Amino acid sequence: MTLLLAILAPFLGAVLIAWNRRRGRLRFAVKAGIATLAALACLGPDIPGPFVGETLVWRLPWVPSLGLDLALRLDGLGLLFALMILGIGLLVILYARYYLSPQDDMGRFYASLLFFMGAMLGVVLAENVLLLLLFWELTSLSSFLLISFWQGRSDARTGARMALTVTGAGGLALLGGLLLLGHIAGSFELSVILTSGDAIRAHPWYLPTLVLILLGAFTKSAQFPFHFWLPNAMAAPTPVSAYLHSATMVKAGVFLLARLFPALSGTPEWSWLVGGAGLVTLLVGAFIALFQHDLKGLLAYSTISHLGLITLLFGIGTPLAAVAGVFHIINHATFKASLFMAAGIIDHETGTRDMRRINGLWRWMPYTGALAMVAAAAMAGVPLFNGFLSKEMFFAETVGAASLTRHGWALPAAVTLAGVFAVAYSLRFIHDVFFNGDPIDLPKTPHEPPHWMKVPVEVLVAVCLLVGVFPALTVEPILAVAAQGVLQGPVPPHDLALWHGFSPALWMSVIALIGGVLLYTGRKPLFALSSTWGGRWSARAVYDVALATLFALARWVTRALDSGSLRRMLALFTSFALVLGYGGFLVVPAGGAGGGGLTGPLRLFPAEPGDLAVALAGTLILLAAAFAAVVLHRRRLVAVILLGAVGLLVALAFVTLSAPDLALTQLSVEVVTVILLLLALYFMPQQDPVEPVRRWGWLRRARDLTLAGAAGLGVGGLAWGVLTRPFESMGPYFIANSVPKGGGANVVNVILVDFRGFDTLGEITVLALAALGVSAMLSGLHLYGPRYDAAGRPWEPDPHPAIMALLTRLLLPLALTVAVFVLLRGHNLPGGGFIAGLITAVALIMQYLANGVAWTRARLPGDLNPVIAAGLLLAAGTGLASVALGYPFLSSTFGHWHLPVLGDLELASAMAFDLGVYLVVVGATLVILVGLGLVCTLDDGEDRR
Amino acid sequence: MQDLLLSLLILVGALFTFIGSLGLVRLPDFYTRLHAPTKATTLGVGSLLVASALYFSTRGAGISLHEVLVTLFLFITAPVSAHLLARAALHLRLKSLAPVPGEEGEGADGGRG
Amino acid sequence: MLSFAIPIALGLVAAAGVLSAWRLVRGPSVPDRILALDTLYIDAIALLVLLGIHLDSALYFEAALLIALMGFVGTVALCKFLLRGDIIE
Amino acid sequence: MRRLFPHPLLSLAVTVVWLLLVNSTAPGQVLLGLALGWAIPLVTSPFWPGRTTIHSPLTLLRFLAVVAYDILTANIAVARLILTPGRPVRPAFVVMPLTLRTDLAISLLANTICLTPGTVSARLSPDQRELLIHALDVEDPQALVETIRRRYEAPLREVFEPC
Amino acid sequence: MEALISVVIGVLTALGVWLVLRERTFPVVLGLTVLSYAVNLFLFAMGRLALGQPPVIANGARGYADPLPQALVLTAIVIGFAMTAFVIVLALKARAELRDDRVDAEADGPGEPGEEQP
Amino acid sequence: MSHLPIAPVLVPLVAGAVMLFLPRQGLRRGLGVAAVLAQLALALALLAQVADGTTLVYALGNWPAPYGIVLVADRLAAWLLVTTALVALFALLYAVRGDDQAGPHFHPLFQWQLLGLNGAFLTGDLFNLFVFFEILLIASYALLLHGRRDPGRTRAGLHFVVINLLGSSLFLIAVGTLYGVLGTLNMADLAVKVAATPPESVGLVRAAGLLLFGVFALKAALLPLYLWLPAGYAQATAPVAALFAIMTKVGAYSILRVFVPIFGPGAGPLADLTGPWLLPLALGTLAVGSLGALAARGLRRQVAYLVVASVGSLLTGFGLGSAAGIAAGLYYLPHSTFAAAALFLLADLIAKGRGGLADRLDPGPVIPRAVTLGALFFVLAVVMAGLPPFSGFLGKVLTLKAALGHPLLPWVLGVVLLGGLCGLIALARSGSLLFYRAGPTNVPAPGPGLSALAPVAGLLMLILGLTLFAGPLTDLTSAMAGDLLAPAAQIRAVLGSEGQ
Ligand code: NA
Ligand code: NA
Repeated sequence: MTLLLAILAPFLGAVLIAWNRRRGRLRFAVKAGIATLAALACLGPDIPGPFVGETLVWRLPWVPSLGLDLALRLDGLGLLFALMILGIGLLVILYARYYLSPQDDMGRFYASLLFFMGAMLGVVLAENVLLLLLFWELTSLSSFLLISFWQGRSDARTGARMALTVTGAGGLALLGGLLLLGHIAGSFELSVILTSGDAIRAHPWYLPTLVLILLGAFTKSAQFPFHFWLPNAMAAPTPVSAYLHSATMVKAGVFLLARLFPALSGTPEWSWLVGGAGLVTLLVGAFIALFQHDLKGLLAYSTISHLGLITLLFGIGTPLAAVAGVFHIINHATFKASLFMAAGIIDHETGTRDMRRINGLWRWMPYTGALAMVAAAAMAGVPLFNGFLSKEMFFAETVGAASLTRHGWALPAAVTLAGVFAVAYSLRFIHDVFFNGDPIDLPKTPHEPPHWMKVPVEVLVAVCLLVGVFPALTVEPILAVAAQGVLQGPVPPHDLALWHGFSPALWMSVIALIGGVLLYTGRKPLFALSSTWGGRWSARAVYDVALATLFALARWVTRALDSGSLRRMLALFTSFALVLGYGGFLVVPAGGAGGGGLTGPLRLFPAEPGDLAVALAGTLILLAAAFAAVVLHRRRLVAVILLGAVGLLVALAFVTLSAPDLALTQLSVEVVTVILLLLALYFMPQQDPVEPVRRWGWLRRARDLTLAGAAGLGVGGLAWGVLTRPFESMGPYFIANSVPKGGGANVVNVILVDFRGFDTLGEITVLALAALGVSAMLSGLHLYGPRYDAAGRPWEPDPHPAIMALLTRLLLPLALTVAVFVLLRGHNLPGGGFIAGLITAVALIMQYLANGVAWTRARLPGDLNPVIAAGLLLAAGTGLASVALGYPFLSSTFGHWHLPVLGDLELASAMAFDLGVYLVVVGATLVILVGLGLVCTLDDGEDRR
Repeated sequence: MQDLLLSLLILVGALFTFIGSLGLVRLPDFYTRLHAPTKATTLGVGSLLVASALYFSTRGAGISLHEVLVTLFLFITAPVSAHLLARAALHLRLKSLAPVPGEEGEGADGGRG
Repeated sequence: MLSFAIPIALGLVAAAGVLSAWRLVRGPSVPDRILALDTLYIDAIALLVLLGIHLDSALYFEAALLIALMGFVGTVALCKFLLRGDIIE
Repeated sequence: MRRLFPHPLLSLAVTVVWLLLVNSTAPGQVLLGLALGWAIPLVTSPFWPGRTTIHSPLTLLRFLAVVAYDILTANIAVARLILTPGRPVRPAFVVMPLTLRTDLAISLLANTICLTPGTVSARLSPDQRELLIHALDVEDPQALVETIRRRYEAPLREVFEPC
Repeated sequence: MEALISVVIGVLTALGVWLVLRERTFPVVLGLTVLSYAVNLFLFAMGRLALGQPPVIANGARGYADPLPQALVLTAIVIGFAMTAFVIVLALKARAELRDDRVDAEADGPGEPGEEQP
Repeated sequence: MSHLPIAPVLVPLVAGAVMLFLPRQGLRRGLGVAAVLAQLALALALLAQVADGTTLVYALGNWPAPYGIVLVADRLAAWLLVTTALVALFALLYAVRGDDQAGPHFHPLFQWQLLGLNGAFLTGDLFNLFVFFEILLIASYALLLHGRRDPGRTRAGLHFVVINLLGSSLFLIAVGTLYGVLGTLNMADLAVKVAATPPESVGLVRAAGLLLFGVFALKAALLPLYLWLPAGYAQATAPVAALFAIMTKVGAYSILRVFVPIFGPGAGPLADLTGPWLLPLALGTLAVGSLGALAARGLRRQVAYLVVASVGSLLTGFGLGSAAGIAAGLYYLPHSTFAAAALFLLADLIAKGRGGLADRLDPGPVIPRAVTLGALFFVLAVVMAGLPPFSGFLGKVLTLKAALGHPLLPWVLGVVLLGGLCGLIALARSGSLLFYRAGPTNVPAPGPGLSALAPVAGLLMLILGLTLFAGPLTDLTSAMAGDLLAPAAQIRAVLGSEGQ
């Protein structure tokens, strides 16, 4: 529980600071400090545990099905990192208070810093590796905020995005790796994973698992070739660099190597991958560092190099190398943090970080200079400073490893070379800045920084010294316990002392020191050389190209697919459906059953000669009209007329094939559709304009023809296949129950208003929605109506020919009578609310057609939306009535009453439902048609002959 | 006897329906073709409707006269259709065998298509 | 008797439909096509009345009635379109 | 009364149409027909502004009989025309000056002309004084006008425009 | 009869798809209408074909066609009608606002992908 | 008897109809919010009632299945109802600030959109599903076009409508064929009948099933049928786009509902019908969606493409076919819905603060309330990219974990992880452009008020809730997956239900 609180404390601090954004740099710093101290305090009671060999594990279930729990662990390794994170964090908080200017948004800074701190704590204290990954990604995110703190600067934005991209990508790879790891180990808990090393190494997935995890570690720890983000992250404020690139962010990678050391190490793959990456990084970083002119750039590459060193140590894989690795983690954290802070002071006081301009600062700031010298000496591996100790262990380990392979001598040689460069760049950091003549037009006159800004550096330098001189008294306990955490077992004997005799390692150190001094003295020609080739073949360039390629690829793919063309979409959809349909029918999946042929066993329905003549003629007419409509579709009015004929023939097909209700519906809908098309056609070109000939037009036509043909064949074939097969229909149920239980003889109508009344309720909702949608689209729509007809003649002057006007008025009451008839009989004979509604609507539309909108509107209710709503509510209300009586929604009832004189009277609740349908149909149809007829027409004065 | 009458009515009706459509094909210009469907409407469908009324009145329960309604509808609507079609043709100045008053020698066939 | 007359009548009406369709497809003028469609509607009524007798069912009557009404409306709308362009004005 | 029954003739027509539709004269249906005969004219009365009176029902009936006879004979004549191969038609446009004045009467006349095969009323002049008629096969246009006047226009005037 | 209806369904489908793939809104609308004829006939045919057996309960009926597909087609017709009305008006709206009745902005043009029109 | 299953359909139906009587916008707003709250309460009540695994079968009209239409309310349906109601609530709260007045009839259209969604989630009948699809589609057509005159939106709307009309035709063909061969429309009955398909008809049924899959793939915006989505969603008004975040889920849901119990492992000769199709297509969708997000030049379009990518993620889970995969997808479903909705709303707030630049990804002026909006954007970007610690991360990990035994594991791992990286890069770039590379402000406009931020924050709270309560919620989704894969009990419940 206290572990959780320790992690939560920085997060809570971040939230509080972000929430309460009152001014005052100190206020924020104090709050941040308190949050850090609180975390330390929470950790305090648990600190003794690891020292007596206990591993504290605490767990709160979170997502058990995933195997992800809030499981935390405190062992030596975690404790060491937690202390570094919090301790150095505290110093950075203090330092930043003086480093940042009053113009900077301190609240945002400290909130982000605490966010980051909490994430780091989470990484090092996680017991569950998925939880570790979660915090891991949070460090990437929070570091993005920190690096981009000066968001107005383009290098800050670029650097932050680069860091996020590289470490974020690594995090995703790590996720993959950890998933595989958890799968192999059977758990995502470290306590299980760390004890399953043998099983993991023997598993066939070992290599992919290892590679994915290493991708995560290497990106985070800036290992070659993923190192380039780190120098670019130097755009961050220096306190951020001091924190992220000494003790925390980049250390997360090597932390992971240490953490999973027992589970993954000990194989040739591990040695080659980890050791190889470490060695290359060590060399490349050290080499480039020397040639940096930016103070922080030098430190950045040196950081890369030292991370390479640590990685190499873990790669060597012996327990002692691991101890050395942990030791160097501690040492690097201290001296690098202090160096960054010193660099920050210099930057702060001189206004620049360019070492070509900064010279001879010793004159103005000897105290800072002295501190920097100590830290730089530690970095160079000079005896009496902590860096020397771990570096010597490192040299010794490389010598040990060298004996294992044939060309092993190369390893000590290479690391000695790296040592040479390390000495040289450390020397440069001191000499070039504090000596080396006079400064060259510095923006500010330098002086010593405020006292409290130096305190953090003093503390860190003191640690460097103390550890360097009295290692056994100072660092040994925590190192031992941390190493125990790494190894998950006994720590090999190691002797932390200044003097180990004239070992090869000592000679290597001597060579490095002498060589470094010599190298630095002869630096001038090397610098000249580096300026000619520098930066051309950097990994950064590769990254830039890769990212540019990714964006280009994304644009290309997106452009190629999403051309914004409906025709393409439709063709794709049709093709997809064809593949599915034909594929489903023709392709028998492996191990699946055969599909059966297309033609089924059913005997076909015989036809008498008269019926056959009618059927043949009907088919002929239908196909002729449809073909003509397609061939002549550019002449739009003709196409509409021909389509009217097709609709009529379809209706005839329905009626002859025993579906009178369908025929009635089809006929009514057909006419309304024709009217709709005509209303629209008025505002459109009467003919398809002649298209310019396109080069690939024929290809497109061929494609369309193929698709259409295949679709026709497919759907026709499907129909044939089904029609020739017997099946067990649900029809008999409806036929048997229609009269006794539904109270109606017209089974189709009883299905519509009763058996499947819910469908009908939905269907009239669709109609109502169409009306609403259409009236919404029409509101404010302005269209140009042509002044001349297609042939260029002015329109006939008389809008309402008298004969038509009069006779259609005569027709209205007759049509309404028919509508009532159709509505009332629907339950027992063909008809019903829908058809009656359409008849009514058509009869009324006739009035608009023949007598004009103004004349007709004056005689009808103005707003038809309430009619639609009333219909819907009536239909739904009928259903609700049954709910009120305790039956399911839409349960119907009916009854017969015998009345004197009048005879039998049958009433069914479904009739009320049907009346609702009727109202919706009338209302919706009129809203649509009349709305379209009322479209505000503009005369653009254009003569469209 | 009744069957004979029915058959006669049916055949006459079908025949006139056919002749109406035949005229539609055979007559030379739009205005003359316009006359053809009237036969189908009046005598053709008329006879068939009478046949239907006769058939159902003698077969089912009670007399069947609702066929009259179709006739009524047709007799009101068909002339209006014909009239409007003629007007439209005049508006479009369709080619006419008979000279159209007030339209000298402008035989343009603007309604084509 | 009737069983002879009805197939012949059906054939005649079917032929009438085909002839009307010929004019419908052939044109040449738009009024010609509208006229042909109107005639096709009439032929359909004739067919339905015949079928009613043929199949001994009164269920075809409403379809015939509706065709009479709807065919008319369609024709009027098409003619109005030719005359005025804007059919509801 | 007038508000309740705006068009008694129409009410009667609706009732009759209803009874035809339901094909029944059961008391319930008669009652329903009467109800509709009352309601529908009431609802549609705005669409029927003027009240029409038939002044001479007998003439109307005679007129209908004449039209029916003409339809029959004209049908046969036109059928012969269509069926005779090679027989040339003699179409003509004929202008007929109108003496009728009311919309209803003119419309009925135009309808009657269209109903009888062989003639189509093609255009009504904007002042409603002239009717352009297309005839399928005429020898003497003036005779045609005279026939129409005598057989259709005169009775219609008698029925609807007696003064 | 089954063969005829299958052919009709197939041909109507093909014609409908062809029209839907045209360049201008009007033929596309026509194509959707033709396609809906095909689909309605198809759905109807799924109840098998029957002559003179309307599903209206009556004495002495020879049999009854499957009423369920008929009810489904009825629903489909109504929904199709609503959709047609909507798409027709939408085509008009597109014509008014885009000053063009093409379905695509600039066919084959080098237009920016995924970018909205100004 | 409990009428709870029908209530989520009736409330929006009646509310929408009543609104047509209310001329005043204020009344419509009030009724709309009340109706959505009621739907939320009903959905939660339903979820509570079926959480133990019972299936409520509601026989409409008291007709027994398979003859009548039944509503089948189980955990899965309730889960989607709750998701819908929640996203609708916040979209509506955002809309009532003024977007609802940009065109007529927003509120009834909104209610009926919900009617279509709720019905589609509840129905147990394939044709009835078609009807509800049509309701939700036509409502979405109208809502998509809602807003002030915008030619681009009209074009997008036209494309959306036409492609979906073609889809509806295909739906009918597929349903028709299934009825023509198997003689039923009820889904539970279909599950029984499909398993017993006579050998000579297997090919027809397989074709019909796959055509149905094509329809659902279109609605779900699966590759290659996703092309309608980016333009449509990017052009819609913000609250509409937010609501549309649930739309693709209808397709995904239908794929589950139909292809797991009916054509799933128990389907005999037709078992695992979509098996070879779904996973590769889902991965492809994820890939093109991620690439599209990278390529986008406007924030809303980017979000739209991220919706495509999230469809890919979701269906990757479903495509794995295992209980774990389906459960992962079902957990991811509300997450992706809320995240997309919140981002659409936020994108609108950002666009409004940038004047003529709108949501174009070009450097512009500092947005009013940039810090708040920026913070929200940062968090939502993390959410949307599936980074820790939010539900998207959990969903992704659940999916990947479910993929561990699958033969396509390398592909799943590669595409999901790289897709996540693309989303991360794309959003980082957008955030950097919108918030970091901002010049001096030229519009001293007031920033969005609390009422505008609250819906975004509310959706974020939901995501937080999904994250915190991931344990019980994933237990729930696992149970749903179990129900789907072992449908026998539910089939019995449906077909054994008492009729009148
Ligand atoms: Na210098
Ligand atoms: Na005539």
